[in-house]
Amino acid sequence: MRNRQATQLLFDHSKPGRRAAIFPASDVLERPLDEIIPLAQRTALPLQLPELTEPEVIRHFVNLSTENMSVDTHFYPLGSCTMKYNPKRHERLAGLAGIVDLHPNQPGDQAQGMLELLYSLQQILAEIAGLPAVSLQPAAGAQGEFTALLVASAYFRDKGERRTKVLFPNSAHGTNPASAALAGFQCVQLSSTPQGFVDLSELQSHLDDATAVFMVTNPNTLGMFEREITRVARLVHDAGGLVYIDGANMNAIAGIARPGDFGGDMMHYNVHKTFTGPHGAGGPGAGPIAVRDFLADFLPGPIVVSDAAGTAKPVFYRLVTPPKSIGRVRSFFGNVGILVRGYCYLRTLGAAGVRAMSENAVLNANYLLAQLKDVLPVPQGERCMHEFVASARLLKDSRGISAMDIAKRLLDFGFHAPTVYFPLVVAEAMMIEPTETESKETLDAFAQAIRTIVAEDAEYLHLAPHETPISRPDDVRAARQPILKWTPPAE
Amino acid sequence: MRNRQATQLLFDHSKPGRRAAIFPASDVLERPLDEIIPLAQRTALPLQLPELTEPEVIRHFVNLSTENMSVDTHFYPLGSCTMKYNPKRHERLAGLAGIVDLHPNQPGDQAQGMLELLYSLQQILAEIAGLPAVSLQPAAGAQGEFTALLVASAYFRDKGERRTKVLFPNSAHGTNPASAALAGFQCVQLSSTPQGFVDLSELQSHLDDATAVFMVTNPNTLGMFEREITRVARLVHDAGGLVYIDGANMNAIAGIARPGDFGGDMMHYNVHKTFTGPHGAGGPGAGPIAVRDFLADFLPGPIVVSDAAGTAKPVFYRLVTPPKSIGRVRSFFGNVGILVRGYCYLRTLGAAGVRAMSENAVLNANYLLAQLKDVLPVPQGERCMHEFVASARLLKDSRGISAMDIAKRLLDFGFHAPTVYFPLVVAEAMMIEPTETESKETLDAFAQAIRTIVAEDAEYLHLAPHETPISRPDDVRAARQPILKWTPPAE
Amino acid sequence: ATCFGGLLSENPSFAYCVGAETCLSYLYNTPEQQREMLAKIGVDSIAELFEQIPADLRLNRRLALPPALTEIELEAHLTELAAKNGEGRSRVSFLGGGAYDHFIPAAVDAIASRSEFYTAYTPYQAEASQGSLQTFFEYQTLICQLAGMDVSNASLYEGGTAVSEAVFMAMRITNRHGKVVMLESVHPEYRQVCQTYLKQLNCELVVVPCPGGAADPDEVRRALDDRTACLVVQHPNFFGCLEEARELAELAHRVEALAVVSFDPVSLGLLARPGEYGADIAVAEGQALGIPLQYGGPYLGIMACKNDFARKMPGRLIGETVDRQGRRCFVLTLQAREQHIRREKATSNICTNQGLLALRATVHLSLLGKSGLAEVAELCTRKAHYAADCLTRLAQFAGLELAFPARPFFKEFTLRCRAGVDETVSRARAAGFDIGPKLSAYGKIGGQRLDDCLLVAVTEKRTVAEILGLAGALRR
Amino acid sequence: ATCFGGLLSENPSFAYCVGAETCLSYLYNTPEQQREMLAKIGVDSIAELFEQIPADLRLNRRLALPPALTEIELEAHLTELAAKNGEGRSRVSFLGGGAYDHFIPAAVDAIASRSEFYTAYTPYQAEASQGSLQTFFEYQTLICQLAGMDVSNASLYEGGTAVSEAVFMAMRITNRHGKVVMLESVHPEYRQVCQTYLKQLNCELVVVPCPGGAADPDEVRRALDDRTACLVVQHPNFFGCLEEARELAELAHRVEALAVVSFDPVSLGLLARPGEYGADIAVAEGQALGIPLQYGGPYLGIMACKNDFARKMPGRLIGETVDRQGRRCFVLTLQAREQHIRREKATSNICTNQGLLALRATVHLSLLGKSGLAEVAELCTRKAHYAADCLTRLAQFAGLELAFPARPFFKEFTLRCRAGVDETVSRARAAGFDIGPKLSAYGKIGGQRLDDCLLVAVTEKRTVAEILGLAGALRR
Ligand SMILES: Cc1ncc(COP(=O)(O)O)c(C=O)c1O
Ligand SMILES: Cc1ncc(COP(=O)(O)O)c(C=O)c1O
Repeated sequence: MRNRQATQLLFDHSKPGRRAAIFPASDVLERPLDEIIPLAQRTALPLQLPELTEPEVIRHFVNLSTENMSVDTHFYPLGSCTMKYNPKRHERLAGLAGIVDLHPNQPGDQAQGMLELLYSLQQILAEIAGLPAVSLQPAAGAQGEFTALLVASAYFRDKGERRTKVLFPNSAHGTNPASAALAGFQCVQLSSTPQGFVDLSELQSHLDDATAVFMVTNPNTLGMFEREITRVARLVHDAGGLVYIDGANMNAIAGIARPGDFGGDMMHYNVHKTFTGPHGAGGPGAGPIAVRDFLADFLPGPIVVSDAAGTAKPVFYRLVTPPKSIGRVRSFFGNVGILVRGYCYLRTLGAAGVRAMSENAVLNANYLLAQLKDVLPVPQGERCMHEFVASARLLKDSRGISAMDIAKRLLDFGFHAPTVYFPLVVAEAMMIEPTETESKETLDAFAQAIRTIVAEDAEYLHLAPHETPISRPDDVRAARQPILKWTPPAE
Repeated sequence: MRNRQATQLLFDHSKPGRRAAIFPASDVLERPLDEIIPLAQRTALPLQLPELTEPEVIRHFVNLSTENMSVDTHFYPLGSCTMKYNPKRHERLAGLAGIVDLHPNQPGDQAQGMLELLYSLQQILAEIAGLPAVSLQPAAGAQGEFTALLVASAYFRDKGERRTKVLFPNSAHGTNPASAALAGFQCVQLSSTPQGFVDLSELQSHLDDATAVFMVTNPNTLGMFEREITRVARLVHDAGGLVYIDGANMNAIAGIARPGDFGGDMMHYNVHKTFTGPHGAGGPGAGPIAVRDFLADFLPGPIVVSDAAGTAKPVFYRLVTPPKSIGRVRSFFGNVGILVRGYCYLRTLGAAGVRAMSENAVLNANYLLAQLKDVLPVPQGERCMHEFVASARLLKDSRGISAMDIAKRLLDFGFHAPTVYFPLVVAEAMMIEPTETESKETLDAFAQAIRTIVAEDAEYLHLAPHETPISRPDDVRAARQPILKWTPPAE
Repeated sequence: ATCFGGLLSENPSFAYCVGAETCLSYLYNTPEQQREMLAKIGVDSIAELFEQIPADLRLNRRLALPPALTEIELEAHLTELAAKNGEGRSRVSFLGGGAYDHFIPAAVDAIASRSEFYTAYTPYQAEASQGSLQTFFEYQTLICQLAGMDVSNASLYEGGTAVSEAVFMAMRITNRHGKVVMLESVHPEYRQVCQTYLKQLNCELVVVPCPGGAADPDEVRRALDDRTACLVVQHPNFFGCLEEARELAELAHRVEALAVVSFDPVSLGLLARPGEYGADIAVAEGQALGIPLQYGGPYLGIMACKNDFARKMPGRLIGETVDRQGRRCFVLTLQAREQHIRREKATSNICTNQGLLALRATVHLSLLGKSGLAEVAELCTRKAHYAADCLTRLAQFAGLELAFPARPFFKEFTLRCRAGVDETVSRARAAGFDIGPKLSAYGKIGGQRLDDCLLVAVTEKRTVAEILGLAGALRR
Repeated sequence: ATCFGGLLSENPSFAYCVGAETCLSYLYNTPEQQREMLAKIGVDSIAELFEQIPADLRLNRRLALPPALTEIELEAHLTELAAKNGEGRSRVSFLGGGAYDHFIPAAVDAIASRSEFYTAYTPYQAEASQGSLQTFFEYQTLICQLAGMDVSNASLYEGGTAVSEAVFMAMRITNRHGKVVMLESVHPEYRQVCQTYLKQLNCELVVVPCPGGAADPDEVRRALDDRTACLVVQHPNFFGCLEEARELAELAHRVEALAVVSFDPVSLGLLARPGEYGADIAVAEGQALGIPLQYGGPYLGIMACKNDFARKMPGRLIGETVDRQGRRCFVLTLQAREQHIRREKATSNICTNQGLLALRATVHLSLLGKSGLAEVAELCTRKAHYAADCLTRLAQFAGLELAFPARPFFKEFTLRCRAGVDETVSRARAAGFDIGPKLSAYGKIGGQRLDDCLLVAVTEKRTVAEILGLAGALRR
């Protein structure tokens, strides 16, 4: 039922004179254009955009959409990404007039509803983190990391300390070192224990008075809770450093354990993951950070505060910039559309719901681990939190079947692939995160698919997938002779 | 990329205790239920509905949707159905608060915006019809036919005439005789000329003082304009009867020729076709009728009238029932949601646009006819209006390839099939209506597909389609041992 | 902006390009393509194509239509019209009388706005329509589960015509064409539709008065006889009251007439199902199942019946079968009942039905499920009773009383306003509450007695604060 | 309602079942299934699974969160919050300062709400993501066409960080890490972001004052030297004025610094394109391309550059290639620039980007096309000039004048209010018109001089009636 015209490029459909969006004629007194915009400022070349009709644009993109897998259509156990269900009510509510059309420069007294929402969200995120001060500004997790590192940096500067190093385990997500580098720190990567935990002696050997921050994901990227996290934190704190918790895996512990309670000084959330953003084909995200009180003054502005709370006057919300703020990390308030969705989710769940979310995420992951461990060994053991990392290493060694082969073949079975080749510390890694919004039936079907696949012929798997619109694109060619845009045949 | 769980039935996913929609606890003072609803009135059996979660419901239906072809995804040249593009702005505007949530029993003074819209639509439809009085009440074309026939009947009764017969050509759509029968008339089907036009002498021979209405589709179901329509009308009128124009094919002539000008006394529109309803997987429609002034008093109510138009007072719109009304044909005003979309379309087009719509519909149809006539003969000739009826009769006779074979195989090429085996007057009929919202490129690709198909092996075609989720369902079995609902395995 | 909509039109005085650009968003063919196409056809102009129409029948002027609007202008226009309805947005609705402000989960809209559903048509080509077909098969199943019936069709226009179609069906089944008995407590508009539908057919429509707000079984017994095709009952009825549905069905069966019941789908979360109390044909207005109010339509006509009557049903039926490879699939079936096959002998003239609304109901029922429907039903009835108590008893409103205090009701009740209906409505309205409809709007129902009455409906959306607000507004 | 969210939880005092039912809409596993699953895992309870977390780290109380809300309640709550914004709905916006009330065709929303787009993630698996990949490839092409540049990435966070990323990129390309020159007429928030980003890096950010509303080339020349990595220009600038972009780019090139330009995508329907006047890196806030205002985000960071710089770009790039059967297809490419490969050596830390907004911009630009973008640009500039005329000249408003009368502007202008900015804003507001932002909100820009100024932006949505209405409201 594939529409064969569908894979043409937008530009192939263009014909001179076709129109989709058409605008009213000008209704104002006309002055010659040259009088208002000098000729020298105007473009000398004709615009190059395509010319299409509205039905054409719609058919093109609707058909293109069907070449995607997505949470609404498929099980999508992409590890570290928390591909949970995105409630439809969020889309409706984030689209309400008064929310979707609120201008960022609307004065605060005309945005009290929005500020109230954002204020509540700050409070909720502080409570889940166990860290009292929140900035909603960062646009995604990576920017949350960067922002928090700048906060740390400002904090140390304020204390008159010069600390230049950021430490992180080798299982860390790539954004951790990249954010540290961007924030001007020297990056120190630490090896982990054979089980993939933070290696305390390795840590200790690198801690010194130049250590600003130790960044750690907990549960870590292997899906394991860092059991020694309090000792880790104590070591870092003793060396005068701060502990940063990468909160990408909060879906395992929200309502059950709090970063602030296990030694974290700063953390980020990925609202698009844990609080069902949604993921939008790659984004947008929202990466709020929560920090300890002594770091609050350094947060970027604006932050919502409430006046007159507790007094007789009606509560009034205001935007303020903390006194020693590191400054803005983006224009305007933040990725509010995503924050609104996160707020909707948290208000739907409530306290018990947040906990039930983590419990079921962990239950689902452990169940799948139990189903799979015989066919696909999980080096880290029998238990996991909300996700686990299986390894195709044995299969690779014995029969030449790689993690990638299995991932690709899963697509034929109607399942999105897990994250592969991350974390780097596991060979032939397959990082599987089912989330709580999947059923036992689906997990069973997925496990069955894996069992079927590992019994298949290796050659057949190397050529997989077989039932997708394309198969095994030539990545090398793409990178060697990059074609990064369409060019007209004539050019 | 098919999700293999997708074709399970909703009921297969049900598990006791699962929930999707959950409602607030009651916030009112509680009286024992028995006190307010007697036990005898309550159900004794547990409700049988399935138990599902929201993600499950969404994934189920989103996946199911992808087993459909549709205008937004495929060329859909289903003859007589005018499968044109459905503008997205209509969905947004029909969904505006104040429109989508307006209660039908909201008093008129609280619905002035809606009444203004419906009043304007009555005026616009009257102008396009060339018939001054409009009722927007009928829910679809068939109900429009039925309503108009009741109007005719009331009119004759009012005149003291007893007329019992409704005449129609054998090319008529099935709803014509069915509506006539439902309205209590005797049905007389007339044979057509070999070219498929109304046969004047056949008509004449059946006209008498029992003839109430002659129903004719113009352009007719062969896609031809009835050139003799004025003579036809004169004959009917001379016999004291009324002429009903089935307006399903208005997409050919809107803005170019008007039923009221060529002798029609009554007509219906199919707003879901001509004015881009949309079609909603089978409905809803809207089938307003327009009639001559002497029939206006018999129309069903309510109808919108405007007070004080032309006076100094602000215009006020009211609902009235015409004095000799046949009565209601449905509850409430009509399929307003569809009427609003039709209004949006007509306001987007304007007078020139309506004409351009018909011009391009006719251009597209004639172009496709010119492309296809060599491979697939069109018995009615070289020209058509907005659609044409090709015949696979020769192919059937020579190689056993039926209209159905071609229709099914077209699906593999990513095109929806034309209407087949209608009208009944053409053997192996394929009724093709491209509409104006398709491009020459698409028409060329479609013609090319037909050319490819007719050259294919007949056996292969009998088994077509080959690339759809299912192929050639067993209709006989479905009708012999009807399974009209799912039953639990236990039952 | 340039324009080519009517470039090649016969009459250059049709200055399409002025003000007509807006339609071009939906047209494809450029002037150059038009020329190529005309050449292939073998004509010189589009005008030539229209020579098929005799010259004197061609309109020699432009239609007198309001000017074309671009999307920006159209949106501004519709927004303005919308703002003229309901006096702004924050009104609270206690309106009833056949359409109700029930909650619609966002997931219903999400599915109903899938292109593949709403821009498809009738699933004639099963291979390209399994999405619709399976959905409608599921719809039929859900309706049967809901109503406790054997067979459901795939939709009729709305609640009113569904009653008429059921009456016709009963006439076919019983082969009694001369008499139908209907309770006065059936929605007056449904009754009017039935009167319209029956007018041509020499069939007597006997209406049994219900001065007590619901039928008196003795009266009904007297009205029924062995010429009667069916007894038509609405339960809960137009006044909001419950009928003695089981007893009425038995009365009908005693004269071998069919029991036709029009039910409220939401009520079945709590009340006995039509199949449970002996209905032969059960019909309903399905608006309460996830369909927005939109000033009266499109809504959903539900019809279900006993097994034996399947082949007498109007409307489409979806059946399960297998394809040539044995795969389960779904098709339009028993089409020999329908107009496109049977023409004047068809069981109905319906063709385009209410597919998208049946889809909405399917998704809605899937989301509500067993417990959700029960919750909604209980909430409605509890809140309605609380509202009735507040309006009549608790707050001592002189002049407001239940019209039928002896009758149990479900989510709607008839309120008698001794101080005048208009006065009551205006007071509520001034405080932002809409109540009604007034029964005077329906002409005579049981004589003039009910002109001082109106309906008040309370759905699960109404809160205690809103109910108390309404009561406060009506306090003298 | 029954509930099983935490049925097997360790602490029975967590009374999940009270008030927590709402979350269950999204959970699947029934108590029975949970038991089966636990058995398969080999534990007795979910609590046991959490023994991985040391007991003293487990929270021994329920989180103190606001109560759970059902969908009906949540909708009522959000509707109430929404109603507290903007004082109702019929306000007319002349607000500017980096985000604008441009028209968004309904078709954009229709595509952006396709499940397959908005519930997918980064297209790591090309075979399951051609929809996203082709869309982003088309996006890159459209941005290049629009800006007249060679290469576009697949999005950055928003306009402010895009400037900072461009500055970092310029530093990498020029290998000059000590100095960046930025005009004062760049959006003050973008400047603040850049200051934040550069703070750690010992890099001097020299701001060239623009007291005349746009840069004085002589001043700029003086600020640039051979240590300068780049010159950052916004054009049209924050004050709405046009810069002498070509001359400024030349000045930068003269010292072998890069010209970084932040443009307004809508302006390119009329103004010279960055590629035309020599920009090396062109960035933009893409909000104007079909993205709703939503109080500041998510918006779209656009970045395009010259060919040579492709491998220095931050963010994702989509490339065309062929699959194993030679079919054209699209993949994430040049990933060696990115954090997941290069870690601390990556060109940026960005991971999650603004995919859905890039999709919106793609659809928006497809709909506008060549003529539509030109129409919008012309409408904006005509209406803005008409508004400026009305506010300052025609109606003789004592006290209102253009702050920079000598400078051409595009769709936004800086208005000096001699009678006081607050007074002016309140008058407009009382009549339903929003104008601003006030420049005092940005602290010092060119000293205190601009505290009596505000911005007025006029998009294609504003009508002559609205403009005259605003003028009328400000008439003394
Ligand atoms: C462990 C971890 N840390 C950080 C990030 C970065 O978050 P974002 O993509 O929101 O910038 C991710 C996201 O993939 C992650 O998985
Ligand atoms: C020629 C003709 N007449 C009447 C009808 C009936 O219209 P509707 O389906 O809207 O009831 C149709 C629809 O298919 C038709 O094609």
